[in-house]
Amino acid sequence: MNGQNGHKSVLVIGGGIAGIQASLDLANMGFKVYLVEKSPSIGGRMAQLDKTFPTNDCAMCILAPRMIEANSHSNIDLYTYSEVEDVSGEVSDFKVKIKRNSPFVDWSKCTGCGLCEEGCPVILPKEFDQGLGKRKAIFIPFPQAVPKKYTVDKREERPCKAACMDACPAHTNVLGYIKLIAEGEFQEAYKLIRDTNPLPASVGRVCYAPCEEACNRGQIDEPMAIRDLKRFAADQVNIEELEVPTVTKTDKKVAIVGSGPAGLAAANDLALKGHDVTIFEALPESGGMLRVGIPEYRLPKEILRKEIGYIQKLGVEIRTGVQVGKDIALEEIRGNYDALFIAAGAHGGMRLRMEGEELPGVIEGIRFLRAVNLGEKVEVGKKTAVIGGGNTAVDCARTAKRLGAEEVKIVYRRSRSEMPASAEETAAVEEEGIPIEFLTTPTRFFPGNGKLARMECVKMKLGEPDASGRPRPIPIEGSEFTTSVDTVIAALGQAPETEFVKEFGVSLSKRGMIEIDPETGATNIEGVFAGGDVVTGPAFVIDAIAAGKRAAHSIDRHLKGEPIEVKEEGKEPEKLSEEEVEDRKKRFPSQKRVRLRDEPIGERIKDFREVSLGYTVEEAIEEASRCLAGQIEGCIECHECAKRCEANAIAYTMQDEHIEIDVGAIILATGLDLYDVSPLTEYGYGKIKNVVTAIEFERLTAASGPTFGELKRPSDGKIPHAIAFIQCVGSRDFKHKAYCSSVCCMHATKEAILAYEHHPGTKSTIFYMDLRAVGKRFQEYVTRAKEEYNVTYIRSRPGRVAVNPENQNPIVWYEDTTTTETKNMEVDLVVLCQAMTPRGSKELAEMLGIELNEYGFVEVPDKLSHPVDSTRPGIFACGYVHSPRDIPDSVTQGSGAAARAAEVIAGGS
Amino acid sequence: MAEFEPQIIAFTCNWCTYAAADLAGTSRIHYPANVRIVRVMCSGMVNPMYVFKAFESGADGVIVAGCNYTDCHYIDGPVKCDAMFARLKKMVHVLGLEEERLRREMISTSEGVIFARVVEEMVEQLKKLGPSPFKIKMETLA
Amino acid sequence: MNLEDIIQETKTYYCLECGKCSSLCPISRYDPQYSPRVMVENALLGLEDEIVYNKKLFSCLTCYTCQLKCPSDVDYPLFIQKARVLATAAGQHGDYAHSGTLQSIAMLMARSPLKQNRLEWLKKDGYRTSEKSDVMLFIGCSPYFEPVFEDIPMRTLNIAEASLKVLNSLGIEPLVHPDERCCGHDALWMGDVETFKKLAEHNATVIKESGVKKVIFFCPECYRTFKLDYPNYVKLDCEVMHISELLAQRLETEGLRFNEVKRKVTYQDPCRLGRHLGIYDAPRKVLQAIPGIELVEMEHNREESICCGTSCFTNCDSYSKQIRVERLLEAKATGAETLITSCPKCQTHFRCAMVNKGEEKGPDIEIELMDLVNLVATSLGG
Amino acid sequence: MEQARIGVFVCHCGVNIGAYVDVPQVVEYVKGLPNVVHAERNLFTCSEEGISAIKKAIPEYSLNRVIVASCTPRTHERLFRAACEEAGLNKYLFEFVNIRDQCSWVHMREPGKATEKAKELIKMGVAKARLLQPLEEIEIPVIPSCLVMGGGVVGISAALNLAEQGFEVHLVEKEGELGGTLLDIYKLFPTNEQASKLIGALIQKVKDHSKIKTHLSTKVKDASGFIGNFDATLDEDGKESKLKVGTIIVATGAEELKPLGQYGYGKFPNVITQLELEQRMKKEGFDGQNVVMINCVGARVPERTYCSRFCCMTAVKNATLIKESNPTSKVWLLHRDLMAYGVEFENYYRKSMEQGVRFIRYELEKLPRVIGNGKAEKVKVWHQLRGREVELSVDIVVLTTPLIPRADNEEISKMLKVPLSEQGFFLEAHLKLMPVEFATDGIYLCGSARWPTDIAEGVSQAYAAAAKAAIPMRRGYVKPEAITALVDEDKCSGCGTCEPVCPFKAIELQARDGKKVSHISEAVCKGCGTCGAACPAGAIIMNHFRDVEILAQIEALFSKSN
Repeated sequence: MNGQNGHKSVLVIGGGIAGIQASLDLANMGFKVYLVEKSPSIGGRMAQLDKTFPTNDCAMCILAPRMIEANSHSNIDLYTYSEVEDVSGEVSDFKVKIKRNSPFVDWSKCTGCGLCEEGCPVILPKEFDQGLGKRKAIFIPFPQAVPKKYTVDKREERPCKAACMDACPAHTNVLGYIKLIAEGEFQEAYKLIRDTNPLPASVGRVCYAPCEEACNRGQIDEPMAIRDLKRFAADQVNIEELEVPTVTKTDKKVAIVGSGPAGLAAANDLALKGHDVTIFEALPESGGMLRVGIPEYRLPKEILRKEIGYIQKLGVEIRTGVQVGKDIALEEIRGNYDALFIAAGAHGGMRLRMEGEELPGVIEGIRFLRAVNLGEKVEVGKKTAVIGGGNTAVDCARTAKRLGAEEVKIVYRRSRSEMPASAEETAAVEEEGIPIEFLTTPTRFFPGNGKLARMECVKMKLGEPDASGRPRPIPIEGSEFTTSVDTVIAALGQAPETEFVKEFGVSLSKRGMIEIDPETGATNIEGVFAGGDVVTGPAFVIDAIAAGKRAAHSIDRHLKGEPIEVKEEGKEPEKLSEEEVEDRKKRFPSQKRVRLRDEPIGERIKDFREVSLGYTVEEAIEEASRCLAGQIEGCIECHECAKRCEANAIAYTMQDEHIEIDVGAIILATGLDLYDVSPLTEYGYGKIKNVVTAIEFERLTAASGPTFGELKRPSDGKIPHAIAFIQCVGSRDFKHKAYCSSVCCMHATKEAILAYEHHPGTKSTIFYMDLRAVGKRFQEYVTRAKEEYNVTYIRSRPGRVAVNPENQNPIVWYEDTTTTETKNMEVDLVVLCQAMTPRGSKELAEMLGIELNEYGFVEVPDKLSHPVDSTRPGIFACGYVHSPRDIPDSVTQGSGAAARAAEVIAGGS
Repeated sequence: MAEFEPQIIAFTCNWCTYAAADLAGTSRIHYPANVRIVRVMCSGMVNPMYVFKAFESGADGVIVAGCNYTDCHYIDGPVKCDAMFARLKKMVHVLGLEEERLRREMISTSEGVIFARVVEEMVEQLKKLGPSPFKIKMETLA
Repeated sequence: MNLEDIIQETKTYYCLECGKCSSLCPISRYDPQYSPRVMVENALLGLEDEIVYNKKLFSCLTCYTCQLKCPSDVDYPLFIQKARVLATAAGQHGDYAHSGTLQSIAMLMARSPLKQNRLEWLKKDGYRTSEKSDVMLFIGCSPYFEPVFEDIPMRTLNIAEASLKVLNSLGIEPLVHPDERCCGHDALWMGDVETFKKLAEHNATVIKESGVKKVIFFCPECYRTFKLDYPNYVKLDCEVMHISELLAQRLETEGLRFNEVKRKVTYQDPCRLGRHLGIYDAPRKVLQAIPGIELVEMEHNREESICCGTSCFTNCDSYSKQIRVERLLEAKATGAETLITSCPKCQTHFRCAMVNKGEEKGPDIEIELMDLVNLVATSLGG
Repeated sequence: MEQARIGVFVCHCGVNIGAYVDVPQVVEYVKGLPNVVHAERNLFTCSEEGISAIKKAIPEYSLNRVIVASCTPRTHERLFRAACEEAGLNKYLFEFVNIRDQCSWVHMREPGKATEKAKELIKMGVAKARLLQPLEEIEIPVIPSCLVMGGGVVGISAALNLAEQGFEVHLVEKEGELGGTLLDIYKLFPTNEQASKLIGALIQKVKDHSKIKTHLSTKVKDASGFIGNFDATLDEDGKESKLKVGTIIVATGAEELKPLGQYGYGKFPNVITQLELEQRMKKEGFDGQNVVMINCVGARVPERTYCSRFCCMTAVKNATLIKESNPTSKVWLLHRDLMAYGVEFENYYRKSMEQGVRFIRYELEKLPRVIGNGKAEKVKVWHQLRGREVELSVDIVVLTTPLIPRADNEEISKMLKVPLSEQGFFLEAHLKLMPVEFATDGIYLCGSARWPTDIAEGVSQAYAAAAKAAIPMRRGYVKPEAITALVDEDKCSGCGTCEPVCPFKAIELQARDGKKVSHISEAVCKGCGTCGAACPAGAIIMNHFRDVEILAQIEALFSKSN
């Protein structure tokens, strides 16, 4: 077997303690080593252990230095999250194909900082904790993982195009928060929304939800109730108790005109960046249109106040009742603030410009709503007519009804399909008994004893589309008619009042709105920015928030003197193709959308209580579970991690890598798997909560485990003071594994000692047949367990484990074979020491062309004189995959395999 | 005044007694926290000057501990240490220091228990003897 | 056949003395002197007398709970059966219950050429049987059990009647043979192989002469004996089937028209039908096919169900009673109104456990008992 | 030396330190110590995260001293020194403070005192660190040849592996022929192959291998020097020869306990040990009819607590062989736990049951009794699991005894200066980290000399020891620690007191411009420091353990100001 011309390199499969030891020895001898490990980190089974027998030193303290040495050794190429695909050739000249699964993270950039993990909404069972703990879709297997790189667990393509996130002007992570709600993590869902949208509770009630229109589920049955779910998440949180993140202050000061959604959003983001923000609000109350434009029954003031209160807690000062341009000049503000953001909104009403407009009883819509919302006394006549077809008109009508007007009607000059108000609002107003007269518009108002008495209207027909793209209404000759009316509310629309900026030199558009660079929000004056309705004219809340955030981003960069690069705007919402729709219909059963329940109509019109009741927990979860993206296992590509990663290491499109290497020898060290003990139904694993396996117990005691080292039993979290360990569960058993797994006797003893160390006084009983403590200082270890750690050994293999229904205590039935008494013992916790099997040996054996024995361990032809050789020259085995053995013997055999491999590749050199 | 807590300095050789102290740790053997260990490569390296410095600075007790004659990593370290210690004992006696304040021990790697017992025993004795005479003098002189 | 041969045949030498069998065995749970492991220990140590002259040899219920979970695959019930052959040869036998009447009846049936008038119950109208049918309904010892257990009361024959009614409603007019003899189950399991051989030979000839192709059983013990033991001793060229299997088969093929029976029931798996023959699903399929029946499982069900406490009417003692009480309490805990079983002996033993002649009230173990066949008969019936 | 800028890293070690020492409070205290410019705490300083924290902090705070307060230098000093080196700091400007094994773990019940002690220990460390000086390591060449002591199956396997790797091997066996214990053994479990065939083949391979020089009936009289340069003197029946090797492997094995005075051994002729049984089987065959074997004779008893691992399998094998050769024989095996662990042994145990071997479990408190006059006739044993006494008639009783350390272990341990464990076997450096190495570099250990091991495990250990020896030999040099002694030639008065003191003869007096001055060879000096203590003039300085550094620690402890 002289490898004169062979490759001076070795492939080691399996990065557990045995594989690492073999690699280190060969590398220290100067040979090239390729170490391939299936999990994203090396460390293997030992990493899951808290302590190791017989010295009880912590497993990680032994393992960590070797993992670091292996990872930083110049002669070792580490391939984690990788598998061997194919092996060909003969000893000293093997050709090996390795597949590196794509971790969807650029490991050269990733520093393992963990910021991505915090934001990830997908929660999965943590394999490292045997499913007891939880991990996210983007994860590292365990805290001391080597290499400390994150991996995205992406198992299948997202079944929808996430059109909702592209459609949302603020690009809220809709996928993320709906998934969190489906998983019951409402607090986390709120936090995720709050990261992009500072006013979740308000937006969750009034947003026009462009996302729902774009929702791909809509192409199958009904779109997701994205807005209602946002409201649900916000309602689960007591905003006043939310703790505010500590922020490092900068010395920059920013002034904002207008405390509407745009102003508030900008203030929130700038405060979080550490700037000192002051908002000037003309009205006595802050909140802009949200506060004065939208009635209480749609957005309760109390909720808005709390949300604004949170922003104030960030250090934002709001000065109300200060009208810029009147009480204070824009000049002066610009003087003592480093930057200025104008978000005054569009509070000006439109005039009817018709005869009798000034008669008392004719009120402008915005002013009417503002008065009501600010609590002023507003009189409404018996017969009230509202002119206009937008949301404002509907709000005025429903508000008038609630103020006592008996007959309220809406007069709109075009037809139903052209009405700007949303379909929901229109339906709601008609439900409340308010008719809509289409194709009608008032022409004149007639006084009656000094105030409005009658109004003359004319019928309209629709002509060619006008500038707004909607058909132009043309009065029909001679169709005039008059009706009696006490109050008329003109809700024709809003316009921004931009007088106060004129003399400041800010350039205005023809229609009197502020002109800005659409990308950055900057006006023509340096350091002055603008956004929201004052720029676009009346738009929706979410558009204003998006504008505020864009401006805040630009202002922050401006204050730091950095160039204002534009955040990429994101793509247009995509539709599912025909075949994709068909496929989804097959995969996902059609399911109706869960409707929000409203207050009964009779009740709700009596006062200003909130109309819609919001989801109950069950309804929310049911609705959230309809989301297509949320139903796949693993990563749903919501891009939250990419957003948070400062090293921008996330690479969703990263492909698997295929590498070919040439090696002289191969060492198999894939370690062990744990035998599933549920078929042993008599022990009740999986049925009785407080029956756990030995490895699960180990995780419960480990400091990095799911309970952070606090030993608590699964059913009620109580501390187990009496524990029973049952040996040979699945081992030495013809019906399962006929061999002895070698390490369980000592493993159980160690765990009993650990239990005592965690809670002195704990009484452990170990049921054994032959106490196989054969290694160095093992017998003394067992004696110490008996004398100092209150451990009793009973020679018996229990027949069954029953459960005491009152307290969930497992009851072990056994015959104490030394006294021939059949007894039962009630304990707090039963630990099954399960059999262990060789890991991955079947597939690898076929690939490597080596034989396995009847149980799947590596077959060793010449057991005594060549104990680590396989049936094929040049291929060796060590660790548990070779034969059941503990850590000291695995480490020794790792070095042994290294020596044999060295023989092959050194070849007498 | 709080119960007198004697302060002990222990010069331990790196190969045996230091390892014994570690073994006491890994086997979780408790002993009083009055001892502070100064690691030296070999008990033969302990210079009388170190011991005097310890007493001078206020130590109530000093232990010089190393390997057994046969275990020494440097062949005959303990022999040298014995010679040095014999002379040191005489000097300190003349100074009127109680016998129990200076101990010579041979503790090998696997004798974690013995290390703990020696410390325990010395703390008991020193509690009876009270603070080191050198210490009291120092305060009155200073 | 000495003790060593028995050890070889039943592979008892693999025993690791782990005690799992003893902790599962319903008898050793209550009787401190009985431990299957110790019995094996004695064999391995060659202490033949400790086995042959040991009264407890006959306490084993041969219910196969231990064998099913034995890590070393030792066939302990077969070991006991063979050991009892040695004991019988040495003139030993267990304590016969009911003053040995059942044992004597079987002995007599094996020995003398008697003319049984066992079909009086058939006189009632409404049951259609026929000599020339190629299906035979094996009645077994029910006609004899009826008088013996009159005082409990336990009418074993109503199971036979129900079985006949069910077969008739399936369109089968079975042959009910006037000269059937006891199938020999108890004799075989008590080690009296001679008696068993004679009974087997007799029954085989009776069946051969009657020319039937299929024999239907309602008693699991007869069924197990015909299915697993007869082939080792006699030639039988006809199919054997338990009535629950027949019903389940019919459900699959043509389906059955059940009338609704509103009742919450739980099911006791007879050892011979379940653990011996592996038939767990057929009875359950039939039960669940009856509209209105709600089946709730006991804590220990299917292969883990607990035996009814006595086998072959031998060594029936206070421990057997405790086992039955435990099992009945478990049945009541399910909240079921009726405990269904498909074995006349289980039903008999459970009924006997409920009989309480003394003043002080025992634990409340009263529950309605019914054989599967009776339930099916009422559901298929008028 | 420019101003010391010390960085202190205090470790939680999960709960091991963190649960008993108030680490945050210690870090706050340490920040107040003079010259400490940076102090931080980590969950696991030895993890990759901890290591990169150190590497990041050194340039960031321009540290020229680093202190890690965590477990014990014996296992983790090398790791942290390497981290300092990689960050560009001389690795001897690093000081290790032990606050786990010698503080938190031993004062668990008094967390308050443990925290105070941790503070003071770090204060002492800082005092020493301030005075540390950079040191350079020198490369010592390694002779690519290995001395293997012990010619049994384990020694031979190590020799063959190293030879196959191309190294020259000297195989020394004190008996007249190679083979060791296997020469007396008949067949081997679990394969039942002939021991003579196995060892014969291996001995033949050794003879044919050009790279292996075998020295029979030879003992190693003396071995001095250090890794890479060991001078061994061999003694072949009085004829001495010298040898220079780079590494040494101890594979001297162990011997079977002769249980004199137990169960009639030594008194009854028909009470023999397993080895004696094998010798009989090998020579004249064995026809015993009633055989009783008693396991754990002299093992797992108060005076010898350890389990010798594979004697159960030896007994099961011999029992099976007896039953195979004579099926009518009656073989009883009395044991106290049958150690047939793993796949092969459990299968073999089951095969013996099939053959009819019968097992009886007895307990330490009720030992079996061998009865008879002149020879063993009966064995009475309390059957623990049957709860009664069983009487077995016997014509031969075989006692299964453990392996015990060889008599000459003491001698070898003194000669090589390697420690023995409390049971008398050789003590490896660390059970899991360095299972086949001694603390002394260059000397390795395998087979039953370390601990009773069966052949398969022993040969695996032989390969492991060969791998460890191959590392320095293949690299060609070693860089030992730079902790050596140095003569300050101005102070040295040439009195020569130091020369005889040095156990490694690293000191010699040299003439230096008319004056005699002491000189210490860096390569030979092992850094024990005894010469420094002996030098009346204080002219010898111990690198890394200078007097001022030691005294500074003491002063720091007792000075009230921090």
